Amino acid sequence: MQAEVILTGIGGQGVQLCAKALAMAAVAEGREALLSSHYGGEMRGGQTEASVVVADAGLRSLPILPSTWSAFVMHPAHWAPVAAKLRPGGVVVANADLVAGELLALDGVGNDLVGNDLVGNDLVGNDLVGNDLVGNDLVGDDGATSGCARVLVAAESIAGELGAPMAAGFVLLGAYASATGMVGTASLVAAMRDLVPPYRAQHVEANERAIVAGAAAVAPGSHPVWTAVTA
Amino acid sequence: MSSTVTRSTVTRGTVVIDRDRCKGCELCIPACPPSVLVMSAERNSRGYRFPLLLDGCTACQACHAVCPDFVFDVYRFDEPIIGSAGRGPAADQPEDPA
Amino acid sequence: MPASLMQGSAAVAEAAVAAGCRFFAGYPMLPFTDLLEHMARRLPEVGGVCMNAESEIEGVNMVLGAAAAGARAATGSCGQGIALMQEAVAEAALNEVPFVVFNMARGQQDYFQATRGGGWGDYRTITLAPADVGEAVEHTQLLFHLADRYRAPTVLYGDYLVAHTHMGVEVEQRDLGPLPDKDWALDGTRGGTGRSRQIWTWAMGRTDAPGPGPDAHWRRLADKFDGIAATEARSAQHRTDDAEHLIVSFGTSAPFVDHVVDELRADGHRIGSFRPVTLWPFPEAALAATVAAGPCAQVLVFEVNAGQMIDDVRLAVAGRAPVRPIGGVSIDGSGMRQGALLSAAAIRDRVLAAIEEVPSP
Amino acid sequence: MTTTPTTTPPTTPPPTTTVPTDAPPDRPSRKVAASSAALQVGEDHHLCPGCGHPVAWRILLEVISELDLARRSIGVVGHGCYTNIVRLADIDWLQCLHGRAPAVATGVKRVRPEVAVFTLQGDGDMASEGLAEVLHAAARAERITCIMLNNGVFGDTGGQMTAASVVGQRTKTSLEGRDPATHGYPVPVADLVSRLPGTAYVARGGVGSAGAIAQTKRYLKRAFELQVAGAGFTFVEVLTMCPTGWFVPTAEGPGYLGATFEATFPLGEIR
Repeated sequence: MQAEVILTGIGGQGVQLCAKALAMAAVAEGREALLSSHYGGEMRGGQTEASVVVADAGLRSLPILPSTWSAFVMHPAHWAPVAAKLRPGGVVVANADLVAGELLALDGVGNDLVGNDLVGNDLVGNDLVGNDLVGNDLVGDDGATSGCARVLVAAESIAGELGAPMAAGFVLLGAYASATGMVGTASLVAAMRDLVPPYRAQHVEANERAIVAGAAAVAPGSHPVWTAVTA
Repeated sequence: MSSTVTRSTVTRGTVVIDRDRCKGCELCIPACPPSVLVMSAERNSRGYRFPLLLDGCTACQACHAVCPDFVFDVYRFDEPIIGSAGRGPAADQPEDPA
Repeated sequence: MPASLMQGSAAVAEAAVAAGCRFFAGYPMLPFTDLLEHMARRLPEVGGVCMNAESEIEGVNMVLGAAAAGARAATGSCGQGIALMQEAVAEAALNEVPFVVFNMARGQQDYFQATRGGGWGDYRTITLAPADVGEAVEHTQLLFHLADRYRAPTVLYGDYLVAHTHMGVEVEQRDLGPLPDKDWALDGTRGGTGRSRQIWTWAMGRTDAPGPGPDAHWRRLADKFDGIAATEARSAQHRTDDAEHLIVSFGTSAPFVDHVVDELRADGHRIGSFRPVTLWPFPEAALAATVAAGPCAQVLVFEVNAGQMIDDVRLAVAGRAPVRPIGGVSIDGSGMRQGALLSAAAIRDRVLAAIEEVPSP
Repeated sequence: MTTTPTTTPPTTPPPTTTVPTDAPPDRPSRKVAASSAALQVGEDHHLCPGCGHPVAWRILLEVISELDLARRSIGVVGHGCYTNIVRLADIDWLQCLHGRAPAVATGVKRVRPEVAVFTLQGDGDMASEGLAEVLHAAARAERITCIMLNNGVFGDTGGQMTAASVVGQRTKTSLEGRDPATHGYPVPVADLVSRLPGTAYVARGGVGSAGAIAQTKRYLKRAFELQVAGAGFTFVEVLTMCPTGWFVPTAEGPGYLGATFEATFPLGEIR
């Protein structure tokens, strides 16, 4: 039993740290994980991507995934090649503040997610998932991603509400983990605490609040990973 | 061979010169404060001229210091010699400066 | 120690420390940079030294000095930086100073650089190309051992995927057997005793204790490299029994090729794969035997470059079967990793096309 | 600047007798200087007549011996005429690539901090090929002593211009003399390293006269003392003669050194 997620975004959004926290949390929970990171010379703004594979045992996967069950999308810039790798029945968890419009543009569906007044709403606890977005064919014009579920989380808005605008990635990560059940929120928080270097220790509390808020922003277990990949 | 001394004749030491290691650079000649080194007319086994010592060595070691080919041992006499330090006829004739 | 999730660079760093590496010097250059950072953090913890060198040239020369003084030492970089280091690697090979070079290459285009020397003189470097992080850990310890055994620089040909992939690995100190004493190493304690040591180009020795001189020294080195070629070649095979089509690949391309082999075997194709684990010495005999065992209709070479290893494959196969390239140049926009060609689907397409062109015997 | 080769006459008037110098004196005396250098092994070197390098080499070994460092010294040498003479010294030596000695010595010193580690390089080695290496070693306050034998010419390759050739100097690649308009200016390595805070000691000496040699030996001694005390990077530049590469008679070497090199690179302690 093995599940994959490709995380994509631009440098500075915390994509690499999120990928690492996810993989470490999975290992802490007794699974095996493989993480392949891809980033260039720039620290900010350039392409950043990571692949995480989590499995029960005996993991020796390719470090570049031929396909993926899920995607974690912080920014639209490098999303298209990831979309092409999504398998039917998978799930996309995306940063609605930046990505929703792009996702919609891909197949021309005119959902009005961008422009919603997400900021200022009581987002935590809002049922963003479970409305009619999930199951919409937002991306599937080439067939590769048809049949994928979408979980759109206004990660940056939520992070801003929390007073932690840098922690948007952790909001989305908390949401991804909660929606899929790949790892528990507590494990994610513990992994994040291990990973943040001493010179960034001041961000730990905000990151933790972001993970928790992200988890609360979606319906827990709405897209259960192990059920999906077993099936 | 005359033993007439024409120069200052207090001699405080002497040198042993490994003439066959000398490459004839002449650096010791002007380096010698009492000017008691002169170049030979004869050539050594390598074809170089080499320094000869006259009376009046002070054992100052300047020749030793400047020599790139390490040909000088320097000895200081316990008692200086007044008059010629020559211990017999010279073995070599110095070069004629003319 | 149970397997723990480690980045490849961290795992290699841990393996180097476990192998006794106590001196490291490098100049940051992706994707080697992470290894430098890990060594900078780890070595002081074990009483070692890591130098953030001012250039690759300075880094490798610092390592040469540390190794000459008896330390287990290593440096690293990727293509362009390795190019700057080649002069010193050649010097170390000719002066018989052992250290390890971690070449975290940006792709597979540096096969020639890794296997043909690139410095001056008649020398070779033992070069191991791990397929993944776990193997990189094994290779790291082996390379320090081989360096000391043969008094020669050795090279790990890793790449982006080795350096940046996190994987569950175990790093344990391995006993690889006894090694000769480093009685040649300089410690400065023998001055004036008549037994001082010199490490000298062309093994000239001291004036009163002459070395063998360039002719004898270089002939002995040539014999040494011949011996290494005869004994240290390593390779791996995957489903080569009865294979009619054999794919040869190296390093991190190999798992992709093996994946394709499994897929095509499931579809009924009699196909297998062969991987040189040592790029130098190239496992010529093993590859030749595999091809000769038949029934091999063709040898397909998959490498993500314009065609470099294929030269060695052709020399090894020596006309027993057609040798054809199915790889090619493929670099992604960042220049950091192999582009679209390094995918199971792309390899599968090319293998299937090649099978159609040269049917099974 | 040009120098016309001439034949130097002996400076003494014609004597009438000479003193035998083929054996030690037969009267009570003591040997105050031996021909062989301290720690010297072997007999001979093949450097040209009038070369200044062996003199610098000799005082270096005297310093090592007098400071009782013979059994805890490692020398790192580059490439040049002087590397031949290095083989006459009974201490540990490591020969390395042209210009890289300060980096190599860094590796040695970091592994063996208890050992006195020094480099011996020429100006072609240090000022031309390896300027970055010596500057970085100084900036790092590396506890080594770098010694540059500066004769302003690539002697080993037959007399070409280096980064330290002085203005006006004729070489095989500056036939009419080094012209700033064409060849730029010489690099004062000692002055450069003296500006770096990691540097504990910088001096420039010469071997043009017995007095200068004695002074240079004191500089070298000070540099090694400070290295052993852990004070930081230490550097001694030694101006030496290369009459072959300068195209002057051997006996005029010291005069040329004084008139050209010492005028460009003044002697003394700089830091």
